[in-house]
Order: sequence, then C-alpha cells, then structure tokens
Amino acid sequence: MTDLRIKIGDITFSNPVFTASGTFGYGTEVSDLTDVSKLGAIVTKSVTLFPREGNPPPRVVETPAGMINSIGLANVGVERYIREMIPLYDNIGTKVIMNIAGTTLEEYCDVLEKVEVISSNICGYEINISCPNVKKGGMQFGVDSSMTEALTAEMRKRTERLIIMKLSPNVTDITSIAKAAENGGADAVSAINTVVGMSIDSETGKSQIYTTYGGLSGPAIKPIGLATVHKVYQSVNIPVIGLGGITTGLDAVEYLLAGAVAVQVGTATFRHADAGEQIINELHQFGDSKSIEKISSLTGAVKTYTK
Amino acid sequence: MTDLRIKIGDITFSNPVFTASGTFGYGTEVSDLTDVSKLGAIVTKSVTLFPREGNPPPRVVETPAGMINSIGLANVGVERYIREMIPLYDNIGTKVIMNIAGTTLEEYCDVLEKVEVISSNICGYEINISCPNVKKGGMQFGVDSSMTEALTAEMRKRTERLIIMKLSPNVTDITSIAKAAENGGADAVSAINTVVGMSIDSETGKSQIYTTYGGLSGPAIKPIGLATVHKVYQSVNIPVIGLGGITTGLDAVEYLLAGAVAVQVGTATFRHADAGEQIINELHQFGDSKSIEKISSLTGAVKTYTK
Amino acid sequence: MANVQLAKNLWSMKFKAPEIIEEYFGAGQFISILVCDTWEHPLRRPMSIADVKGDCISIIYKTVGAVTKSLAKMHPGDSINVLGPLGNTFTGWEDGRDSILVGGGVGLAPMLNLHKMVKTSTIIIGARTSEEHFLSHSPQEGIFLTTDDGSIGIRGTVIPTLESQVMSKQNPKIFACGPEPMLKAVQSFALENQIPTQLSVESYMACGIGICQGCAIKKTEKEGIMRQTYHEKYDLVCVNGPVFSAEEVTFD
Amino acid sequence: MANVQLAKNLWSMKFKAPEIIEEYFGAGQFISILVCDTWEHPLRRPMSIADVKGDCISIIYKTVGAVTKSLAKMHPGDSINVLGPLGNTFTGWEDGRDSILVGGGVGLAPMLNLHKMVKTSTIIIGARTSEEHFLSHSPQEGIFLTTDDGSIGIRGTVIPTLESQVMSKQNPKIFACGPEPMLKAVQSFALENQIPTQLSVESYMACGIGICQGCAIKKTEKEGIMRQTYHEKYDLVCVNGPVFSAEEVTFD
Ligand SMILES: Cc1cc2nc3c(=O)[nH]c(=O)nc-3n(C[C@H](O)[C@H](O)[C@H](O)COP(=O)(O)OP(=O)(O)OC[C@H]3O[C@@H](n4cnc5c(N)ncnc54)[C@H](O)[C@@H]3O)c2cc1C
Ligand SMILES: Cc1cc2nc3c(=O)[nH]c(=O)nc-3n(C[C@H](O)[C@H](O)[C@H](O)COP(=O)(O)OP(=O)(O)OC[C@H]3O[C@@H](n4cnc5c(N)ncnc54)[C@H](O)[C@@H]3O)c2cc1C
Ligand SMILES: Cc1cc2nc3c(=O)[nH]c(=O)nc-3n(C[C@H](O)[C@H](O)[C@H](O)COP(=O)(O)O)c2cc1C
Ligand SMILES: Cc1cc2nc3c(=O)[nH]c(=O)nc-3n(C[C@H](O)[C@H](O)[C@H](O)COP(=O)(O)O)c2cc1C
Ligand code: FES
Ligand code: FES
Repeated sequence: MTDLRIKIGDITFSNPVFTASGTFGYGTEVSDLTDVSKLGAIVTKSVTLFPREGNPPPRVVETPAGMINSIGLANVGVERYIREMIPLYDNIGTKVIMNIAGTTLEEYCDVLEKVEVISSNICGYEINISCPNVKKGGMQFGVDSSMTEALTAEMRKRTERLIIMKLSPNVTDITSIAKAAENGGADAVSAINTVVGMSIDSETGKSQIYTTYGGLSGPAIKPIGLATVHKVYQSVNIPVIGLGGITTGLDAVEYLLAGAVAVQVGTATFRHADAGEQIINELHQFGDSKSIEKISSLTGAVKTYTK
Repeated sequence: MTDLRIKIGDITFSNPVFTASGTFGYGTEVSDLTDVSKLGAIVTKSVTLFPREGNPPPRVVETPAGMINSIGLANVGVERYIREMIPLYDNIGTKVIMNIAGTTLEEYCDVLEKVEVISSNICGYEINISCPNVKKGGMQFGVDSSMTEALTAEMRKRTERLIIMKLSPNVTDITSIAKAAENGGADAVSAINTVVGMSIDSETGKSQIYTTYGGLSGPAIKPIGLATVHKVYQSVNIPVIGLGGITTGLDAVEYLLAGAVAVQVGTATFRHADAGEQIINELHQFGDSKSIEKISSLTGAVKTYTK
Repeated sequence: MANVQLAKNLWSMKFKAPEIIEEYFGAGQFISILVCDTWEHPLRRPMSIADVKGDCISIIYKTVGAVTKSLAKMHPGDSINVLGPLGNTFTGWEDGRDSILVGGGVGLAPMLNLHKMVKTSTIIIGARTSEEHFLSHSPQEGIFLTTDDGSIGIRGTVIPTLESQVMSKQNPKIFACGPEPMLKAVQSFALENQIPTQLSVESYMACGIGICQGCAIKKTEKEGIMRQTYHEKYDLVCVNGPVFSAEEVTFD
Repeated sequence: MANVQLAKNLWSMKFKAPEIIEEYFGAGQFISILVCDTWEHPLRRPMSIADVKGDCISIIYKTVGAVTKSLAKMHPGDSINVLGPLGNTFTGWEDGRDSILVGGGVGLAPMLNLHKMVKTSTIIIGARTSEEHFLSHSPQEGIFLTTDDGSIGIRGTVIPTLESQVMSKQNPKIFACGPEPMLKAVQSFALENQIPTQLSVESYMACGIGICQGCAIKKTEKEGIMRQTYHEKYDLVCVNGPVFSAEEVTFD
C-alpha cells in the first residue's frame, strides 16, 4: 500500500488531500456526509477581523465545467471563530489550517495574533492575499511582490505555525509573487485561487453575479492551475500545494506530478461532500496499480519534452 | 429582421461574426464545409516574416470544456502568403483581416510593409502581441504597456487599414495594455487570446504538450473572456472584438452585452466548420425573438447590479 | 423510476429513495439532483419534493435549460444521483385554520405536496396558458387555476383569486411558492392585510448543504436592529429555508 | 445503427452514412465523430473506416476514455454526428503483389477494410491476450493472430510473424496500422530490408480537416534538404496522412 503521508515544514499530514478554503465551511458542517478525519487537513473558509455579511446575491453561477462565485468573504469574524469554531477542532480527528483574509496588513496580523494567543490544534495558517488592500488603493496583496513579502514577513514574526501564502493566478508573473512569499519566510505556497470571470444571462441581459466579476473555479481552470503549480514549483524551494478543478484521484496525481506536495479540493465538494475521501481512495488505487511506495515521490515528476 | 451590420473604424461588416486567428487557416481551406461569404470577416492565422514550422508534436490536447494548443505559429511566411493566399481573397466574398505576429518590433513592421505595398482586399490587421520579444529577453509585447504602445504607433504610421491589437489575458491589468493600444492609435482591440495552461497524462506521467505550457481555449475560458471584454470596454473608447469560448449565438450575445462590437469564433470551428454561419443564424433568431432593430444596440448593454 | 410529461415543458419523475424518505419531515423540503456524470454542468439542481408515497419520491420539473432537458430524456432503468432531503418545511398548517396554497409555475410542486397534507386547504395555481396546466379547474374541490390569457380557469394572475379566497375565509393562512414577482405580490398583499404567510423561495445554489454561502437571501430590515453581524443581513436559502415567513425576507 | 461488442473493450458500430460513402475512396480513410452535445469534450474523435457495405459504414473502436465509453453505451435510434471521409488511403495494393497487412490493437480497423479489397493478402493481428481478439487464428486463410501471452495464435509481437511471412513471399509489400511502438518496429524492419511499406499513423487531432495544425508528424530528414520551410519538417496527419510510406515519417 502506498504511503500517502506528506510533510510541509515540520508537520506530517496523513495524506495529501485537503479541503479548499470557502468550500467546506469551518470544517464541521458536513460531518454527517463525509468522514472528516480521513482528510489530510481541513482548510477553513477565510476568517477576517470583523464579521462579514458577504456580497448581495446572486453570488454563484454555473459556467462551462466551472462556476463563478462572489461570496465576499462572508464569515463570523475571528472573535466568534475563536469562541465557537476552534473548540470543535479538538475532536475533529484531522489537521486544521485556518485561512485568514484582510484588507490591511494590520488586519491580517490582528487576526493571527488573536488566534496565536489561545491554544488550539490549528497547525497553520493559509493567507488569502487576493483581497483588495484598502490602504493601497484597492490593489490586491497578491498582485504585488513587495506587499506579499512584507505581509509574509510580518506573519512570520508572529507565529511558529505553518504559513502558507495562497497565490492568485490573475497576475502577469506568479513566480515573482511566489518568490516574495518564500523570501518573506513562508513555509509553503498554495495555488491557485479563483480566476476572474463574468457571466451574463443572454435572456435577461443581466449580470449573473451581483459584483459583476467573480472567481472562476472547477474543472475549467485545471489546466491553469497545473501550469501555475509547475511554474511555481520550478521557481521556489518551499513546498507547493496545488488546487483548481480537482475532482478525481487522477486530477490529484496530475497536480502532484506538476510539482505539488499536497492538493486541495474545492468546487468538487459541492457535488459530492465526500469528494476528498473519494480522491484519497483513488490515490490509493493509483498508487497500488503503479506500485508507488511513497506518494511524495510523484511531486514534480512530470516528464516534459524540453529542459 | 435585425440589422446585423456593425462598424469598426470606417469599415462596415455585414455581421459581427468573424473567425478567430489560427482556427480557420488562411480562410480558404474549408470552403466546401461552410459558406465563407456569410461571415462578417475572416481573421487569418498569424503570419510572420519568415516561414515557421511550428513546435514539435504533441501540439494539441483536450481539457475539460476546452483544449490547449501549442502550434508555435506554424505558417508559410509573408512572402508565400502574398504570393499564394492573398490572390485567393479576390473572390472570397467577405472581408479579410490579416493576423501578424513577430518577435521584434521590426519584424512586425516588415510584414506589414510588405503587405501594404501590394493591392489586396485585406481590410485590416490584427496584431498578435502574445509572442515573446526576443530582443527584450523573451518578454511578451502583450504584457508590457509601453512596448504595446510603441508597436501600435509604428504600425499606425505604416497603414490606413484597420489596426486591431489582440490582447493576452495573462496579465495583471489588461486595461492598461488596452489603453496603450488606444494611445498608440489602434482602431480596435480584440480579446482574448488563449490562457496559459498545462495538461499531464496521469497514466504516463508525461506532459501532453511538447512545450509544456500551451494556450487554453474553448468554453472553459468564456467567463474569463467576458470579464476581460467588459473591463476593456469600460476603459477604452475604441471598439472591442470579443472572443474566447463562443460556440452559440447566445454566447455571442453575451459578448456583445459585455461590450464587444463583434466576436470571433475559434475552437468551436474545430467541431463544426460552419460554426460561424450557425452563430449568425442564431443571432438572427435572437434578434427576431427580442425585436432588436440593430445588433449594435446590444454592445455594452449588460445590466449590472453595481455602478 | 417513471418519467412522464404533464403539460407543456412540465414533467414529473418518480423514483425510489428510501433513505431520503427516512429523513424526510415535510412539504417544503427539496432534493438536489445530479443528472449526469459529465462535468460540463458541475452543480446539482435543487428540486422540491412534490410527493412521497411508499418508498418513492416525486418531483415536478420544468424543462428550462440543459440539465432539466436531459432529465426529461431519462428512461426507467437510468439512474440519477440524489442528495436530500434538504431545507426546512412549511409549518403551522396543522392547526385547522383554512389554508390557501398558491403555486406559480413549478412552484406548484411543493404546494401539491402540502395540499395532500392539509385537509382545510384551497389551492390556486397560476400559469401563462392552459397548455401549462395539467389539473382541472374545479372550484368546488378548492382547486383554482388561473392563466394570463384566460385559456383555462380564471383570467389573470393568482393575486385576484387569492384576494377573493382570503375574503371568503376566516383567519386564513397563506402558503406560496413560485416565481419571484408572484412571491413579491403575495408578500405585499399578505403584509398589508396581516395574514400569516409562508413563502418558499428559490435561489441559485452551488452546494445545497450550507457550505458555499452561495444561496444568500436578504432578510427584511427591522427597525432598531443593526444588520452588521454575520448572517443577520442574509439567510441561506438551502439551510435556513427554502420556507420563510413573509416578514422575514426581502426581494430586490 | 448497430453497436456490438467484439472482444474485451472492443466494439463495432455500423451506421448509415450515404453522403460519406459517396466521397469515400478507399481503406485508410477515417471519419471524425462527435458523440454527444456536451461541451465537456469539445473535440471530435477520429476513427478509421473498418468497412463500407451498401450505404453503411462500420468502425471498430476500443473503449479507452470518456468519449469511446459513451459511444459504447449508444443504442440503435441514437444519433451521432460524423464528419468524413477524411485523410488519404493505402495505395499500390492493386498491382497483384503479395501484401502483408499488420494491425495492432485498434489499428486492425483499417487493415480489415484493406484485407477485403486485396485478394493477395495475409493479415497479422496483434493483441495482448486472447480476450482482445475476435477473429480466429487460421493461417491457411492467411489470418495470423499473435498475443503477448500466447493465449491464442502465435506468442509474441507481430514482428516475428511479419518476418516469417515476408520471407515466404516474393517481393511483398507491407501495410500497417497500430500503436507507435509497433509501427516503429515495422518501419525499421521494412527500411532495413527495403520492403515497400505504408504506415497508417495516429496523432491527436483537434479539427481533422487541416485548419488547426495540431496533428503534426515529423518528416524523415533527408540529406541535403534543409528542413526550414513551412511543412517541410512536419506533415499534417489529417490531410497529408494518415497513411505515409515508411521512409517519410519519423517517430520520436
Ligand atoms: C429550493 C428550490 C426548489 C426548486 N424546485 C423546483 C421544482 O420543484 N421544479 C422545477 O422545475 N424547478 C425547481 N427549482 C428550480 C430548478 O432548480 C432550476 O430550474 C434548474 O436548476 C434549472 O436547471 P437547468 O440546467 O435546466 O437550467 P439552466 O439553464 O442551468 O438555468 C436556468 C435557470 O435555472 C436556475 N438555476 C440553474 N442552476 C441552478 C442551481 N444550481 N440552483 C438553483 N437554481 C439554478 C437559474 O435561475 C437559471 O437562470 C427549484 C429551485 C430551488 C432553489
Ligand atoms: C487517424 C486516426 C484513426 C483512428 N482510428 C481508430 C479506430 O479505428 N479505432 C479506435 O478505437 N481508435 C482509433 N483512433 C484513436 C481514437 O481516436 C482515440 O482512441 C479516441 O479519440 C479516444 O477518445 P476517448 O475520449 O475515449 O479517450 P481519451 O481519454 O480522451 O483519450 C485517450 C487517448 O486517445 C487519444 N485521443 C484523445 N482524443 C483524441 C483526438 N481528438 N484525436 C486523436 N487522438 C485522441 C489520445 O492519445 C489519448 O491519450 C484513431 C486515431 C486517429 C488519429
Ligand atoms: C464558493 C467558493 C468560496 C470560496 N471562498 C474562498 C475563501 O473564503 N478564501 C479563499 O482563500 N479561497 C476561497 N475560494 C477559492 C477556493 O479555495 C479555490 O482556491 C478555488 O475554488 C479553486 O479550486 P477548485 O477549482 O477546486 O474549486 C472559494 C471558492 C469557492 C468556489
Ligand atoms: C489551434 C489554435 C491556434 C491558434 N493560433 C493563433 C494564432 O496563430 N494567432 C493568434 O492570434 N491566435 C491564435 N489562436 C487563439 C485564437 O485565435 C483565440 O484567441 C482563442 O482560441 C480563444 O478563442 P476560442 O475559445 O473561441 O478558441 C489559436 C487558437 C487555437 C485553438
Ligand atoms: S447553496 Fe451552498 S450554502 Fe446554500
Ligand atoms: S487535426 Fe487539425 S490540422 Fe490536422
């Protein structure tokens, strides 16, 4: 049987299949539909300093082999998160990675500090840097390498836990952002967040998303995610967590081959809440059929024609 | 019956449905499968100064609701293009837009000059700026606004025909590139070219494209194209030609609503060589059912919730 | 499994779903359907439960787009993937008061389901033309059809019929499901006349189980309450609904 | 339309296609199939013509992925969209010389088609095990089966049998279609022994009609010719092929 364990920083995960932020709630909502303890880790939805209502509806719409969302980071805020959610993680049976979002550097740090002071079995933070920075004229952290490096460094000062910077694909050169995260002291990067998209109902002439633009996810973006992970893998020395359109074990294998050490499952969870579990099973099948000893041996093993 | 005519610069097109560069050959190859004269215009595959063999196979692969290509601008070169293709356009019965590619500013200009000196019924040039500029260290023209503006201005000096700059979506801020094209004197911009993608065969572990990365096209990228067209439409005063994943008349309507004055059909042509003709028919049906007088009234008419 | 056409673009499908029935607790609840394995359409489609009999569930669906059209092509022996039961139920109909049920378009599915439960109920079903109706207009039995063109039943929307029915009853309650304009009209009539009313609303859904936050619906602002904290401005249709009281929600 | 299973993962489909037959001009040509309306799989799938009888065409296909699997689920009455005939044909088999036909895997489809035309032919069909074969091994009739495991016919690849057949004939020609490793082996045997040979090759195709430039195959470099101008380095399998002479193409 293939050894599915993988390592990021000092932490060993039972397998490389995590849930993606914003697609699995806080990790406890659907425990009747799937055995959460089977997952390598849970990445929570983005938590911000203050509670957020999110954007007005419509917030989601289907597109060819994908969907667009514009939830607007609806979340309970860090105080309630600490009070109501973190205690539930004591018996969740898997590792928890908390995803943090914010609109200023201080906000990100405040959230992290509040969680750092309490003991919990959160093993790391994934930092969503696709939020517009209100101080820098709405520019996203994720499109600017110096902002990314500064943010990473500030977080690094404040925690020994894993710091995973989540990269946005909506940039000219993602490798420079990845390097900035590495320079700032991140333990890993994850890629990709959603791709900017739009959907229009030709019948009514209306935008199908309240905010006009939203984030495209699902199988449609798998090729974009794979290209990004492969590029980032070649440009940094820290582990890469791959995501974008993963629905099967073979999709996960493709991401590992492209350079990912672990993967996250997002949109697929909306179809089958136990998608992550299924993917773990399929990884085992794949590993057995190919007599793979350690799943980690797949990381970056894609055979390219050039270079 | 809806008036499908649209105008770009001084030129009136019989309808807003064009073929997309690289997906319809030089425009004459499939005349037995579709009535080319029905199309608003034909955009030829990219022509370069010298003949190009293109990249080694594999060059194409299917992805969820899309495909990746890495043809590598295989083409006969401008000399043979002038000798063998241009004469065929005399009786083609539709407008022809020649797509030009190059790796230096001079190369683009040379191609254009060679075509300018002969008389032909080419009505304009679409400039593919997604090619790596060999002089500037492989950076694409399409990711840099000053390079884009300079290139556009040089082309503008040399022709009175339409200049359409074709934008790449693989940038942080496409509106700045679009504005650069406008400042350089372009008559229009077209968007989008393909999105960088990758595909791996999990069975063999091999990249499915020789060059590792290729260009993603087809329905999967429609939301990306729509968002881009809508953003560009709002940022420039020249017409926008929309493309990316159009397979039906309703897709075309969505692009028009987002801000396009015309559309191009690419990948869909591989499935049905007469996809363009079908889309024109569907536009007529749509126009009739909604009693639309002029199709041009749709341009930019999407109803958004905000702004 | 049975799949039959009821009226123009309107179909009914019945299938075995004992596990869903085990957890089912009333009219208003819905299921979420995955028709085909293809990922061209990643999302499940929510459908109200129209009937529960033995170990079978029925839905009534309108063919509007790709997925409902492919649903209509299914034959006995084909299988679909169903998640449910989801959402809450209509409540308070058991108290013996007269209930007036209003269904517009496919909103009639949960109303028919409720109609079977509530002995003291009148049902009003609206559609554009007679082609879209499959029941007969029989006021004596408390079944009123309306059509925009008067081709069957009463001409006009459901609202005038609703008004006259409300007038003819003592302390009635209203239960309604249908397109947003209809719900809006029912809501404003109900609020003006202070009639206890429950509305089953629709929303685009990505998950149906509360994990995507996609199906938000605006709550009605109440004076004095600051709508600033999480989920005080929006409810989730899939877990807090689809049934809301008329005071609770706001349509834009 | 008929759709029958021939062997493990191997199916044959027969359907009416009078317009294609009108333009058909020989074994080697292929058609390109669109199985379903869903855009999850945008590209058509190329399939060799295995037989032409009356106004019907047959193909023989292996269920390898999503589209061929959905093809296997089709019933009489279902319709598929077919483009063709595409590509060129095997040539020179009419001259009365002995022809040895080699088919590996689904490469047997065009070879069976050719076999019917060429009276003076021997056919060698390779597969991994007997489960994948549907013909009988009958050397007297010039039909040789090979299997990797020897479970039917001759144990081993098609190559030893090809060699012995070539030895036993006078000035034979070879026609082959199959997976790349097999074609490579046939090619090097043919070139070494200077036997006129035609290979039908496969390539991933986006359009099948020469407009995408996707199906490039490397031409063999010839001394003294500079492979620098358009299409001197690559041919397009869909319009210049799929049949090439063994000298023309290079496998990597
Ligand atoms: C709680 C609830 C109960 C419903 N009950 C019924 C019912 O009993 N009978 C019935 O016919 N319809 C019902 N609907 C509506 C039904 O879900 C849509 O008609 C169906 O999803 C359309 O799918 P399509 O692929 O055919 O059409 P599409 O072309 O995809 O869409 C047509 C329209 O359907 C709606 N829609 C599409 N996808 C979704 C989705 N994932 N979630 C919600 N809405 C969507 C959108 O408004 C869209 O504009 C219900 C919806 C909800 C939310
Ligand atoms: C000229 C030619 C003739 C062929 N004749 C036959 C035949 O007679 N019988 C038969 O079974 N197969 C034939 N093939 C191969 C057949 O086209 C593939 O097996 C089929 O496309 C697989 O589709 P899928 O969706 O089932 O598998 P997928 O999972 O999509 O792909 C499996 C493999 O099939 C190949 N493939 C997929 N899509 C294409 C495409 N658009 N063009 C070319 N190859 C593709 C790839 O190598 C891929 O790795 C032929 C191919 C060519 C080029
Ligand atoms: C409904 C929805 C909500 C999301 N919310 C968040 C979020 O709060 N924070 C975040 O970092 N990413 C968020 N994402 C992005 C996903 O985590 C993931 O990066 C993306 O969806 C691509 O993966 P997928 O194709 O598997 O869904 C969200 C995605 C969806 C679809
Ligand atoms: C096989 C193929 C070849 C292409 N070649 C070119 C090209 O030579 N020049 C160019 O500007 N765009 C080229 N494109 C991009 C298309 O013109 C178009 O921008 C893109 O495919 C998106 O449209 P679609 O989704 O309708 O295909 C090519 C696309 C494909 C699929
Ligand atoms: S549909 Fe996902 S939360 Fe309601
Ligand atoms: S498959 Fe398109 S050119 Fe051959």
